[in-house]
Amino acid sequence: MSITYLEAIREAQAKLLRDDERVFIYGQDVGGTFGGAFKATKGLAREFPGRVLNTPISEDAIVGTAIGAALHGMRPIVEMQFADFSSLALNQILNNAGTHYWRTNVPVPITIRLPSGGTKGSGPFHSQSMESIYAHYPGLIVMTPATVEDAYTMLIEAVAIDDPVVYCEHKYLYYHLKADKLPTEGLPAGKARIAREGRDLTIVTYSAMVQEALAVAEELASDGFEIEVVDLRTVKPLDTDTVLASVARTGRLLCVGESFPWGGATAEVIARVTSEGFHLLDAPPQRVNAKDTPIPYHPNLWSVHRPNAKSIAAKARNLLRE
Amino acid sequence: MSITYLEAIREAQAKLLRDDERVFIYGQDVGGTFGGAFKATKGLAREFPGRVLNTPISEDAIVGTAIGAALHGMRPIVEMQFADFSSLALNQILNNAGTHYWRTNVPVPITIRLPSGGTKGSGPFHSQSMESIYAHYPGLIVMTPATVEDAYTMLIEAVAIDDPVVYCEHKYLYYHLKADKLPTEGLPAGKARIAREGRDLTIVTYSAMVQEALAVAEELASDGFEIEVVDLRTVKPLDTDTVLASVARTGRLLCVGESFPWGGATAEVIARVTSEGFHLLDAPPQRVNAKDTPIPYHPNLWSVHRPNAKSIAAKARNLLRE
Amino acid sequence: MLQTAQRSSETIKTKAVPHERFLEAFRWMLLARTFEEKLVSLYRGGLITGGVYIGKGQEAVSVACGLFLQKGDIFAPLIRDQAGRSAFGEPLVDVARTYLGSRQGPMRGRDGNIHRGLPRQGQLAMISHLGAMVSVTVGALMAKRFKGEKNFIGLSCIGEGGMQTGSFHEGMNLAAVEQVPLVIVATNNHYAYSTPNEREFACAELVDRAKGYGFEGYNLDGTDLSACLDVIGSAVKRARAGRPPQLLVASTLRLSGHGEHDDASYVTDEIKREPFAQDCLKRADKLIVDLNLVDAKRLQGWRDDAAAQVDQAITTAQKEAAPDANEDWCAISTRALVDQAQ
Amino acid sequence: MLQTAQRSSETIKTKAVPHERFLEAFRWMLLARTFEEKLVSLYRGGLITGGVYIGKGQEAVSVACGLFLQKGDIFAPLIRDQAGRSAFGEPLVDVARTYLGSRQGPMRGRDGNIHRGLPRQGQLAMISHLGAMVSVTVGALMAKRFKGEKNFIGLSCIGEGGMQTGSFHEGMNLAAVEQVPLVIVATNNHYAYSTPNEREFACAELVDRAKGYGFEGYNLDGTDLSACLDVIGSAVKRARAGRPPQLLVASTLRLSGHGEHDDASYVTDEIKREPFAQDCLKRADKLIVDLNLVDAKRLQGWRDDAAAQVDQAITTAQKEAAPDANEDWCAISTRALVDQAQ
Ligand SMILES: Cc1ncc(C[n+]2csc(CCOP(=O)(O)OP(=O)(O)O)c2C)c(N)n1
Ligand SMILES: Cc1ncc(C[n+]2csc(CCOP(=O)(O)OP(=O)(O)O)c2C)c(N)n1
Ligand SMILES: [Mg+2]
Ligand SMILES: [Mg+2]
Repeated sequence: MSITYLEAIREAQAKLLRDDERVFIYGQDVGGTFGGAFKATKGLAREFPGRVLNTPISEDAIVGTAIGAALHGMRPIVEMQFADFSSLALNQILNNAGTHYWRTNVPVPITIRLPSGGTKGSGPFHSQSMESIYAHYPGLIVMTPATVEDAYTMLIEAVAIDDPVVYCEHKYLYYHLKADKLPTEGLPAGKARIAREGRDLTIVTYSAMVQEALAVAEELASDGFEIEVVDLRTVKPLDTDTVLASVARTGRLLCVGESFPWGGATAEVIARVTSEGFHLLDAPPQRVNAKDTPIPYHPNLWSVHRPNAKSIAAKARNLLRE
Repeated sequence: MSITYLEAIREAQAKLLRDDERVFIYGQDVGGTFGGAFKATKGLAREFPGRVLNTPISEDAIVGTAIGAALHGMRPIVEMQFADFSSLALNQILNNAGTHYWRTNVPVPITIRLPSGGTKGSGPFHSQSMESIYAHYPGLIVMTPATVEDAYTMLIEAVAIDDPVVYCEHKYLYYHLKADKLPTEGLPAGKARIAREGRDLTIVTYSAMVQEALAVAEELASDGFEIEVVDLRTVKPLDTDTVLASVARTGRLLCVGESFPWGGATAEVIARVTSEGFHLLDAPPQRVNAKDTPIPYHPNLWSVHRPNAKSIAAKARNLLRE
Repeated sequence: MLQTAQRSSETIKTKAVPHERFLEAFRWMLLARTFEEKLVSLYRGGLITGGVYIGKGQEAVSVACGLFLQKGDIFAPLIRDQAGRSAFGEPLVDVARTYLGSRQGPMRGRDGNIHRGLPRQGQLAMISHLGAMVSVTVGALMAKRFKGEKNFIGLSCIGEGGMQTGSFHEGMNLAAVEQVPLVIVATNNHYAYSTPNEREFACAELVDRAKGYGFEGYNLDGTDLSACLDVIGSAVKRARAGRPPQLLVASTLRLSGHGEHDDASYVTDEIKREPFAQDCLKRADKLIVDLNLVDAKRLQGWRDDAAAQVDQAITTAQKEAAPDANEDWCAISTRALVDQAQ
Repeated sequence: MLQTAQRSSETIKTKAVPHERFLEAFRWMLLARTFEEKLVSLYRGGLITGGVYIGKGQEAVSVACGLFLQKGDIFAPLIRDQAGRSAFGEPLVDVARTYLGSRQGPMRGRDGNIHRGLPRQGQLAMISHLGAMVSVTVGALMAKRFKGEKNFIGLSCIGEGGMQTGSFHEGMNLAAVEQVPLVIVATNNHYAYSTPNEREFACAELVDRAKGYGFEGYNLDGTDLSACLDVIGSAVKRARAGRPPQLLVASTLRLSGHGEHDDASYVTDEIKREPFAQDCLKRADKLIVDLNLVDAKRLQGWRDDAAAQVDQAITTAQKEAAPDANEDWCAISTRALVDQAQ
């Protein structure tokens, strides 16, 4: 048997619906015989009648409704059709869900699934990675699973957590990434994972870029370099300890993220490492991000816009030379 | 004569309306005899009939309308009643205004004024600093004036610029900050300013925190330290050159911002300095930001939540000791 | 099912509203007015930080919102709903605590003035962004249905200004799609802050929007307590009986500034002479006197009682400690996850 | 002014629409259908990257949207508006270029498929976020009024799904407040992607929303070209004449998947038998034949011409170069400001 990243997300939701009657799924096209634009909820509406519900095209109200339901005992999972459309629910996410516990002492256990990141030909409005926006504001946990196993266990954990979780699943991994079977347990949220050990350079990354980083590590291994790859898993909370420990071993830091270059996860990691572990570094920390333009439609442009094994490897080689 | 930061904003708009018939002002309560929640447009509706227009409570449509008007030859200035409410216009700002030029080759010359930042007793929804959200996405210029003079010249420049400008004016400075007269010219957008020269430590900051940084510099001067204060003026584009040149002189970097701690302008500055000017640093770069919770209502809490001269000075002293 | 009707009820002599209910409502209104007058004087004296937003002129609508709700119902009050909040069960001392920033208040000094709530008791804590609480109410009602609860309804308040937000539209539409037992009480007080109706909407009647969503819609005179009790009470009954969601649009004038920092000099004299500019409390008071429902002494007793309650609430809250800045500054409840690095 | 009316026009024999207009519209529909069939086959053959979204079954509504607009007007087409875009003047080769990512297209490979526009010529470039383009249209009309232009109108398209967005509500309301000459053409094709009307809204008639905004509202049969020309043409005329904004709601069925990746297996057989499921192009074609408006040979000539135009557009675009990744990657026009550090 082999299971994809997308199937893991579907299986996690099936399990959640099965095990916890407080769970329901809410979003555009998630229900009926259709099961979502990416089929992440395929079959669930039939298996769990009345608990997988289609909504109007009303992102703000979808999240508002989930908040209200969560306040009164439910554990809603919201699917945004694309992460990009969550810009319209952002106010409810940041200002309502994100502030509620701190203001009232009553937590808001909602999980918002954001199909994120670029795929070929998807263009400016179906390719965005928004984790840095959500992580900037207080009150939210922001997950960015990079493996089939994490996609599964982290979604289950997201629903268990009493706080609002923004779960950024990467569309590029949906079909590309496969595992033999689903795990029974995983690392907890807030813990980074050493995806590959090394001692010459640390690449800190998350989501689809973990695969690119691993490819770079493989490539550079043939040149005799041992690259350590840290998969952040959750960009907020961010596991500074694991990152620092890795940099302590390698002395070199390269941060890679698929979102836009100004601010965001890669800047945050560098700011933390340099302020808390400055003397661990033998060379200037470096970043690779997407370019500072909207995400292009044409594959020629897109393949250059997003970081990839080639651009990451180039940066890594430079850094190893310093 | 003496003129406040708020009056400078009003005067800039009066001048713009006078000099350029393409300019109009659009927003909640900006018109009539009222002239805006903060009176930034006081008297303008009478002086410029039909060009200072009240709107319904419809942030998304307000910005959408401004975009449409800009595409057809106007130079709209949008006033958000508070920056915090721009979360509801964020989709139009990021995905419509921010992408339009790159997609179509037709620029969108709108200026969006965001009354930003904390003041006593304003609480979670009337205190936010959103520059880091807008700067993260491509296609926008994000201004954060810290002086009366900049408030004036930068607003005039914002309207002249063909691209969308998010102009973050700080509410705390509205009445607190005064100048003798209005300047006839200023530094261009994208250029940082050395607000005070020094050679022991560089504080990089912007908006209301410039005043706090200057107070810290003054305070530490009596202990014999010379603090250089860099006012970024625009957080995007960000003037890395001026920052690096300052760090080259002082060897020490402290970044201060009023927005939330994860990501954002302070992380971006540190990431740039450490990746491009690592060897200029004699000590780990440090940050002071607001705390990672919503912005509290009670003055006791608020005064601790936001960075201030005391917390900045403490961090600066530590850094000078390293 | 979709008709839009105009109801009016000139006096309580219509028998639609029993005297007891009317008098009970009147006392809540009195309490709210007395309390808010006190808040205003504290604010003027510099004893309240931040803003003070009062419901003067809107107490009749508001009280009717709170009065017909029961334990198990969901109430989403807004800026001008002191009367309704009290009638629904919010302790006055909690309001005082919120305005004065006591650490013992429900918001513990973290949030102030109108942004308070008791979500566990069904009173939602509004965020400032208008329109946002409608869908939250819908979600709470869905949760109750999921859990098999019975006989609950939700009531969400809005101003005519807030009706123009996208969030309000989406929430209202979703309520109809989900067929939850929701009553939306909109108060058209003719201004959103300084902006008059002409710059807010261009339809002849806001209540005409009901039909376009599948709501039942009714207008009401917000200055007439008896009408408010009748129309809002009936809508609550219909919602409980499983009818479609209800939209009520009350007409009033805000008899204060937008907040106490605002002198409302933009309110025209012309509008102040409109019927909807009447003071609902004075009208109710006059009716009580005219119909001799309660004698002067008892009425005075009620006033004294309101003043005493207000004094006690304020005095209690004023004695309480302010929040301690040495807290752990953690915005999530799952503390084990908190990022130690920040 | 606020009445909501039902119009129907069974055949062009009503004389409301002259033959020439009908035939002209038919040819645009034919061109759109032919072109989109070609796109579909290119997509199936793997020659188009990304999505293909077609307007099959909606050409009659769409063409009527484009046909009555003039130079100086503003058109905000949406997903299914190939016919209207062409009728308004969008060169077919530009569409081909956009789908094929030619660097010579208006979007230069940066954006694809339906997200194209020619803003300088009055055809707005939609973003995906539904509802967002209504207020942009309002703003463009305000600009024209500010500049003293005359005799312009704007027409903004939307699906019934997009009508539920907050953005749409705000845009529509603002149009009424600003009293701009706007026509909104909503097409209820009974699905938003896979979601049927029951989960989208709960009102009896979407057109009933018109009144609640101060729009004039009309229903129309989107499968009847003659009705589309009549009702949309009349609304455009009213808008030009200074009447309040117009909301038209057309009834159709999407005769394709949401996009070509979608087999639309969720569309029920029952719904496929509804009158609104008729193919507007076939209906128009049949009318032409039945009334013998054009002889078979001429009709075939039109078909051949459409095929030739499509071939030429595609062939031209296919020969053109792809965008060059060595561009300067700058999202703002004020290049002097560009941050050199990134
Ligand atoms: C989305 C949003 N934009 C702006 C504001 C700022 N604001 C607070 S109250 C108010 C006016 C509200 O008017 P209305 O809804 O009619 O209520 P009223 O104050 O008249 O009771 C405004 C504009 C807000 N709270 N929310
Ligand atoms: C705000 C928003 N949310 C989600 C989407 C994703 N999406 C694209 S088209 C579509 C369905 C649109 O339905 P409708 O408006 O009825 O137009 P139709 O496709 O039926 O022509 C959805 C949900 C979107 N484009 N915008
Ligand atoms: Mg009002
Ligand atoms: Mg549709």
